[in-house]
Amino acid sequence: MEALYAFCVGLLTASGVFLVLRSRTFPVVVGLTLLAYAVNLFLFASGRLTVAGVPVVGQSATYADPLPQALVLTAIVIGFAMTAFVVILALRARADLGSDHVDGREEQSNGELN
Amino acid sequence: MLNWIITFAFALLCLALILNLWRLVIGPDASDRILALDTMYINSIALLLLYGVWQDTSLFFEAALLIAMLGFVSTIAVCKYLLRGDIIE
Amino acid sequence: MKLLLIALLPWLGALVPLFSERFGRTTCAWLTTIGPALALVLTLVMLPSVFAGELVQVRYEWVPQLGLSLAFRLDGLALLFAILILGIGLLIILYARYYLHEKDSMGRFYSMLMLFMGAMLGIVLSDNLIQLWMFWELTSVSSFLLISFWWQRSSSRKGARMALTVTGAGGLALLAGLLLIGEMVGSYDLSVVLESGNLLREHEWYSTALVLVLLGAFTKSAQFPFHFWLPHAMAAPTPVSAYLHSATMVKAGIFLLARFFPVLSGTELWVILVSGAGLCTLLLGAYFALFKHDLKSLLAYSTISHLGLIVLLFGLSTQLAAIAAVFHIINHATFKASLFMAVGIVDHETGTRDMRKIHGMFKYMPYTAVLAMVAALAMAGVPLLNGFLSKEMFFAETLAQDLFGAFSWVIPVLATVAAIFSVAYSFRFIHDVFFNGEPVDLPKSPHEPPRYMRVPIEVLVAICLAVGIFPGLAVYDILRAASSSVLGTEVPEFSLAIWHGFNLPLLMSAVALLGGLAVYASRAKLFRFQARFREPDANLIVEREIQRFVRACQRLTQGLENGSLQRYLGLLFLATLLMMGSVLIDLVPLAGSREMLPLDGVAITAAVLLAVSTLLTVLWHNQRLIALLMLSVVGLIVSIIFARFSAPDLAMTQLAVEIVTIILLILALFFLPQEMPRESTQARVLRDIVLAVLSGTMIGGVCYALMTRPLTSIADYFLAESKPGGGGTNVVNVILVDFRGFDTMGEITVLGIAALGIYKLLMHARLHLPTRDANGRAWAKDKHPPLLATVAQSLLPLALLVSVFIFLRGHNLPGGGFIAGLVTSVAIILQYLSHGVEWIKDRLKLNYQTMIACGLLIATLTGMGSWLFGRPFLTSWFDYLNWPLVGEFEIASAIAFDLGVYLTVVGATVLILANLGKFSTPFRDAVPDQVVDRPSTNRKEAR
Amino acid sequence: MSEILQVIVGVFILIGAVFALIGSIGLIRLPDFFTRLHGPTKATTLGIGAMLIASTVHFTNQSGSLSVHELLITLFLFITAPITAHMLAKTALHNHLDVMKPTQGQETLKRNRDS
Amino acid sequence: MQHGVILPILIPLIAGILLMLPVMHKSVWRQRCGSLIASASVLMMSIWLLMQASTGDVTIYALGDWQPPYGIILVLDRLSALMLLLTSLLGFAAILYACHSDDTTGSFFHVLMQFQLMGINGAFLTGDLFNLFVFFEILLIASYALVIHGGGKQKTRANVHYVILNLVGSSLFLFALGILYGTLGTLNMADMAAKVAGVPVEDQALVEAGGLLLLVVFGLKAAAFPLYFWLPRTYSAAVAPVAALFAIMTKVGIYSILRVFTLIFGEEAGELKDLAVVWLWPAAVVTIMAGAVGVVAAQGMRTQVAYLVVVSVGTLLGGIALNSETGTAALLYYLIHSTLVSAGLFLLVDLIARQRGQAGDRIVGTHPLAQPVLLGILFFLGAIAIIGMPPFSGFIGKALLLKATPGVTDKLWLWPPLLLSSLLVLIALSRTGTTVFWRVSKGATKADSAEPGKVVATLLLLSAAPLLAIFGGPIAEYTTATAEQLHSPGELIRQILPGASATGGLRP
Amino acid sequence: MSLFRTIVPRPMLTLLLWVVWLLLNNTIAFGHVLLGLFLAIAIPRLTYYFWDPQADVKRPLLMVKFIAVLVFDIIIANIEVARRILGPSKELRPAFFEYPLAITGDFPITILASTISLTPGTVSAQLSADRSRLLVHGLHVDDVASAIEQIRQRYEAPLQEIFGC
Ligand code: NA
Ligand code: NA
Repeated sequence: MEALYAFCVGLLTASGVFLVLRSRTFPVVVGLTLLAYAVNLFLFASGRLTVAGVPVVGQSATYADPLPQALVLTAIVIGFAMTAFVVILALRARADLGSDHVDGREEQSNGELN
Repeated sequence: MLNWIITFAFALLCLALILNLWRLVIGPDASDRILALDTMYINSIALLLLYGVWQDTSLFFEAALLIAMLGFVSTIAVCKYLLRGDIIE
Repeated sequence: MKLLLIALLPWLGALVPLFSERFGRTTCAWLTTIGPALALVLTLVMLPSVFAGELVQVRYEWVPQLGLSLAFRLDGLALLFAILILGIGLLIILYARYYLHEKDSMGRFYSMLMLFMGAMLGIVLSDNLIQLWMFWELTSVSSFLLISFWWQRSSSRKGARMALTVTGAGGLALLAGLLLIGEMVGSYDLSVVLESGNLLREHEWYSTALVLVLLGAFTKSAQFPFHFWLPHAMAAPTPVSAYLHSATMVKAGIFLLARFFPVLSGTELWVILVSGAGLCTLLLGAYFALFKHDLKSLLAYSTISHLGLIVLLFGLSTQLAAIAAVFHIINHATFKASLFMAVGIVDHETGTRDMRKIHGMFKYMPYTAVLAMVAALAMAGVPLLNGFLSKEMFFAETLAQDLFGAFSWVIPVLATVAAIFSVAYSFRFIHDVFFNGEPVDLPKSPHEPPRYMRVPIEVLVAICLAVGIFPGLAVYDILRAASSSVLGTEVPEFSLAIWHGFNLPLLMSAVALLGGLAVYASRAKLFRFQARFREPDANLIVEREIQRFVRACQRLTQGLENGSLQRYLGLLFLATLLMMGSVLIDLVPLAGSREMLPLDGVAITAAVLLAVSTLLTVLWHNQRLIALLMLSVVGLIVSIIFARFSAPDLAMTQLAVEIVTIILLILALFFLPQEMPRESTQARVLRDIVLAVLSGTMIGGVCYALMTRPLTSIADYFLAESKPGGGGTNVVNVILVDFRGFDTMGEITVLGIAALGIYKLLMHARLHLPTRDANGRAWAKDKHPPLLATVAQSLLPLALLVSVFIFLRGHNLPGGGFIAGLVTSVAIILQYLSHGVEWIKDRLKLNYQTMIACGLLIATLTGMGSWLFGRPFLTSWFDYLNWPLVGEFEIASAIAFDLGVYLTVVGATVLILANLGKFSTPFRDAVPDQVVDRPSTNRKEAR
Repeated sequence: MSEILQVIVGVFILIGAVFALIGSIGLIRLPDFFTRLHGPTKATTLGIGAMLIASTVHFTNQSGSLSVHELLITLFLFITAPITAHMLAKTALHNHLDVMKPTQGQETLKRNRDS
Repeated sequence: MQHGVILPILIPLIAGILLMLPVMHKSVWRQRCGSLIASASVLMMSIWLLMQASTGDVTIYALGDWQPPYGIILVLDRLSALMLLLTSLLGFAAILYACHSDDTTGSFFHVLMQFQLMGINGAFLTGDLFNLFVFFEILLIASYALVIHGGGKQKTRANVHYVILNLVGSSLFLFALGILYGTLGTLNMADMAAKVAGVPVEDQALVEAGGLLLLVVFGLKAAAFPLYFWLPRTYSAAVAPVAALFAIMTKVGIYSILRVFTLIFGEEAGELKDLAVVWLWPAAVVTIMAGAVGVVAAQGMRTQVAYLVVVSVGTLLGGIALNSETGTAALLYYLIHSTLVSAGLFLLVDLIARQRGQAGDRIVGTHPLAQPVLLGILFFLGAIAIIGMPPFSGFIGKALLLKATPGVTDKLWLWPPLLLSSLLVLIALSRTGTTVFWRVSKGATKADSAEPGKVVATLLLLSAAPLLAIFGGPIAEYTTATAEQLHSPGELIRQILPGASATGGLRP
Repeated sequence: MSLFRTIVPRPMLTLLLWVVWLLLNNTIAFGHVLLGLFLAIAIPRLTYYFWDPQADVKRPLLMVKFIAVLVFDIIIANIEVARRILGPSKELRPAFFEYPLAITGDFPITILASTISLTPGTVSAQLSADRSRLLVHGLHVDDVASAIEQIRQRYEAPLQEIFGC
């Protein structure tokens, strides 16, 4: 199970990284979201995986580590705030700069600048 | 016995989810995909409920409730986008 | 104490002219002299004790960690220089009173001059290496200001910059050198350093330190190959040139050589470097001086040449050579300063400094002419003048040295050659300016200058004569005192007689005199010869080189930061990969010893769903809506994963946030371009894939490694304390509102700020409003489908009820303020979706901004409430009440805190989404359907 | 007693899962969007319903007191599922999606398509 | 005053909240008063805290009364007190400056400013690594909003890069947190430090990876090569008071590196000691040189000052790389100097640009300024200080750093870039100064004089240059004591966790 | 009565919320009964303005019956649809038809439309702008007229009675 989980985290990371490296704001935002998923799963896994151990006192015999859960919760909320900001910023950039390119310009005819 | 049934039910639900994904992938139209996604949400509710029964815990009930109550909002939003572009006007 | 006063007086004096300028030029000048005059008097008062061999010191700690103290010493060398600086400085002040034009700001000039004087005095009096360096740099800075006194002139600015650059560079090298010396010695006190000659010379860092110190000295004293800045510093007013570029600042480098002579000299390296540079400079300066038509340039090159002479003497490293060097310092300062001042008078009176125009001045200003000629003869080394004496000593020392074995004779020969040119340009100066017919096209008709303008020259020329005729009487004592500091030992016997009998040095002098006359006589041929070489203008060259350098820097900067985010991100990932990879190589074996969970079908299915939808999100990222749908699947699966691994709170939060995020992205989609952008180049895609795969592999690997290793964490404490200490059974929630409530406070603050920021972003933003959908079809007309509207209405109360439910149970079971807040928000957003902004505005009088503020305030006040009980911020409190019929229930401060969270989440979420919806709507109705995408009109956020 | 309840739970779980699957099969099998729309919106509501009954029975049995909050999920699904279908149908109409050949009332459809 | 430690966080928070309320928000006057009062009181508070910390005592404030390592704690030691004072000084000056016009060119200026200060102060105070992340996010989100204050294409363009890079940075931070929690099982930095040495050999690589990932994150905030590219555009685009406050933002990165790599991976870290040094050296050297080249290349004064910030970051990194008490003491002195002076320069450049009409901050000749003497003297002072020439603070800072460089190898690393960069900056700034102040056309100025409040704010910051030099002794003494405190993490660990042995044993 | 109406503007809603609260908490403990009542009264008042004037349930008992019929029909519809789904798709005879609405008011229309969507093989696709016709898609319709009639009989008529419109 752990290997599968790690594979998913890795895949999400890779996909996030790839999309973040695109040149338009929308895929970048999507990439950041994927990266955030990867981060959350990763942080969550730092408390190890536990099945049937919801950390509610009195509900089971063994408990999952509650601390990473709380951390991920905080991370999700902060991530949401940040995503919201960057999305609106992308709109603003498009409005101000007339392009949704992350550099605020249209690419030159022979492809992008490196 | 119940465990066997639950395992079997899990298998059916997984199959259902895979089929949903299949429709989501092949489309052909955005509407089909939205429908597939919506179905996926509903199948997830079933999955969560089944999981609760299996684990003997009702702690996942609220999660299922949340999907039932809110899951359709994003579907509506996408539909509205396709219809009107601006979803809050 | 007196010493401190001497050092500080010029600094205090710098303020005087600023305030006294308004009282008139003469008053200003006189008042300005008070400081230096007082300092000079104080210095002279200490003369006897210094002659007696006493060392006056004063020291205050300043920055002990740096080894920097405010420390001054007055030994013979310092005394000599202090007298030169103060004495000539006073004369310059007097001279400048008449030299400066009405329009020139006298206060500014004097003030800067005093600053410079203070800095220069600081150098020579310093008893601390760092402090010495500090004053050293201050001379560079203040001379920059003085050179650029006429800042309107391009040449002034350029000359000043060049001087600053060259001397500044040297200064940095000097700093390094001094720090090295300090470190070698273990102290930055000059007194200690001067005791440590052997230690220094034998240290492995000796050569490095020496080179660095010499770089400082050579740049400052315009030694080859750093001489080029000096002629361009002549853009300064002549008093400045007379002071800085003959008597004082350029001597700072010389002073440095003298200062460190006892501890650094005597080694082979010293001899080669110092005498080499000195010799080159001596020849070069003397040769070029002859060909300068500009009076000040001639003097500038002559200065370079004489400085070279002094440096060469120090380079010879013998005791007598050092004494000769000190002697020539005095002599050069006097005759060169007076020459500069004389030239200043000529310039002042004729309006030009071109020797091809100025002729026959003897007729117009005979008195000045005599003074100038005496000084020039001193420069040429004519007997009965001071220049002759030190030059004789110089010749003697060149003969005495034995540096190059069989080729040692080269040095005296070259010295003679230099002297020949020295005589030649001195004669040229005398002959061209004061005789040689009538002047040509002068802008002004010349006459004698004001009386007091000549006084400084008279004083200096008198000294030239006095020293030249009665050397023993005039300078022996001070020379002896100064030399003793330079040598650091007993001063050997030396004689300052005019007549040493017929000897080789005298012959060399004679050869020089006659040769000089001969050279001058054949000057026409020489000038023609020299004219064949285009003379490089250092100003232009340096300026051009600097321009080229600036352009190169610009290219480099642009090359580094091409404004491409993709590159910056790529570098970020690359750096991460490199740094983490470098240590993760050692991570063997990857898997740890922890027992793993068994795999099952549901997990595999979830993984397949996740993998496929993730990959398709990537693959179809240009089909934006579809990518979004795929992203939703990923979010859904992630929340199911959370549920699976015992985190219902997370599952719910993830779900709710997911929905809000998708709504947000769909909102955004409308305003983003719908056309598909060009694909990236294949190379770029390949690069990104490599980066992505490596990143994914690494993070996945680390994740796996972590999960398979056992962990001892602080979690047990939370599980144990949750109920008794936090009053709740849902440990995650108790962590959020209690154990780590501070994090949560921060988190809702982030949310609140984000909402404000987004509001700011949207204000006055002119968003693009596409009038057709991606297929080119017009938008549907049905704004708010009635069925949807009705259902949304019905859901609102239900959703609120569920919110309350989730909110209240959060402390003990999955739920809590955050999720409840999101549920409420989604319900409100649904109203916006189905009814529109106007409809809501009429019905909901909520100010979301106030709501956020209230939420944050409640959370904060709850936290502060614990102060009343003398406990730290956010200390929780709970109790169980037992009411009849109702039964036992809990009240807890955490609930109040959670209420703050709830309000903030609702306020922020709705503010974000509703605003985005709201800002476009008024425009949209105004846009007729036919108008295609309007071009963006940018308006500032400013009102 | 609990054996019988277990059987009941099992049966309802099975019904739920089967209907959920059938709904999803419909999503794949049916030929055009409008027909596909029927599958999930109905089959899944029943699927979930059955699953909820199973859950109710199970937890009532477990805790000894009646567990009926599962009804709420049904309530919400009954409210939301039709509106989802409605909005999706509207979208399909707006986008002029093709309908399968034998569909009756094509004229009606054309009339109702969003211009 | 037992709650004094938390006030630098709470005062701006409450001020921000109150200013957000419509009743306060609608009146510019109330905004200004509230903002100024809040920042002035934080300033007072910081001075008091500095005095408290200067005794050498470490104050620990356990939030929620949950003792470390379980709860979040605030730690006031010499370093955090120093950073607090710097921040509040900067904040006060920036707000004072903004109160004359900049705060009305967009909404929520003062609110965001207060939140920004809260975030920065929190980052300096917290003793918990995850809490540090939270405060990072607070200061970042506030800065995202502040960058676009005033509007305009440049700001938007710069902000897109700034935000996206930092979002990725935040993700990396969380990865690092996950790794460190997953190996050490705790979040309190002192507790982490106590546990690091006891990490089993097979887990060491993981902990190292976590530490290095943190270095990347902090390097991004600090603007170290190759992660500084966002800085010049962002800082030069932001309005002056914001840019001035941002001068401390890079120092948050520096602070974090210093904190984490002296505490967690410090003297007590056993085999994991000195993890960062290998990477810090090249980063420092290249950052210094790239920054200096940027200073030379800059065509606008704002950009030039922004690159000066880059240079100072490189210099500070070099100081950290020295990894010694004297090195740290020197870098702290330099940090105080460079923060205040570069912030002052941002304000000054704005004053200058406003008097140059069309030319703005571009380094070209134009008509004369309205206040050439005042601004000229201030520029001269600031330039000399930042170049590192005497007699102002810069030379003491640089000389301290040079002096703190021990062996030949370290000297070879640090001396050439430090000295060379000084020379390049000297060349560049002398050109800028002579061009801006001296290459002016004849004729009268077309601009008004600067508002006195703005001048006072600028003076407040730039006066640091002479004052830091005059009082160099006591200040260096303080930074030396701070460095001592930092380099004996065992002390701190024992104070925070009285039960822990600093050799890595786990508590019962 | 008017005081009651002031406190409880929508009795049916209040009742519904009260029941939902108790369902949510899975309890009939007195404390929750009380709290639920409070919320059931408070929330409608809070959201009062969000309700456009709507037809209210006039005949609650009939409503109960209607729901029972509906649940039954849903079960049947599901089996029916399941059969069609699993059967050969060639035999499908889908149809679009317009259902002429007799019922008025947005809320009743919504209930009707939802009912149609939930029951045998029909989905409400579009409501005409004048709210007089409802476009319905049937999965398998043999006879359009009888389908319309069935809707009218089984759902619309009872709803008209319930809401009195
Ligand atoms: Na939280
Ligand atoms: Na809108």
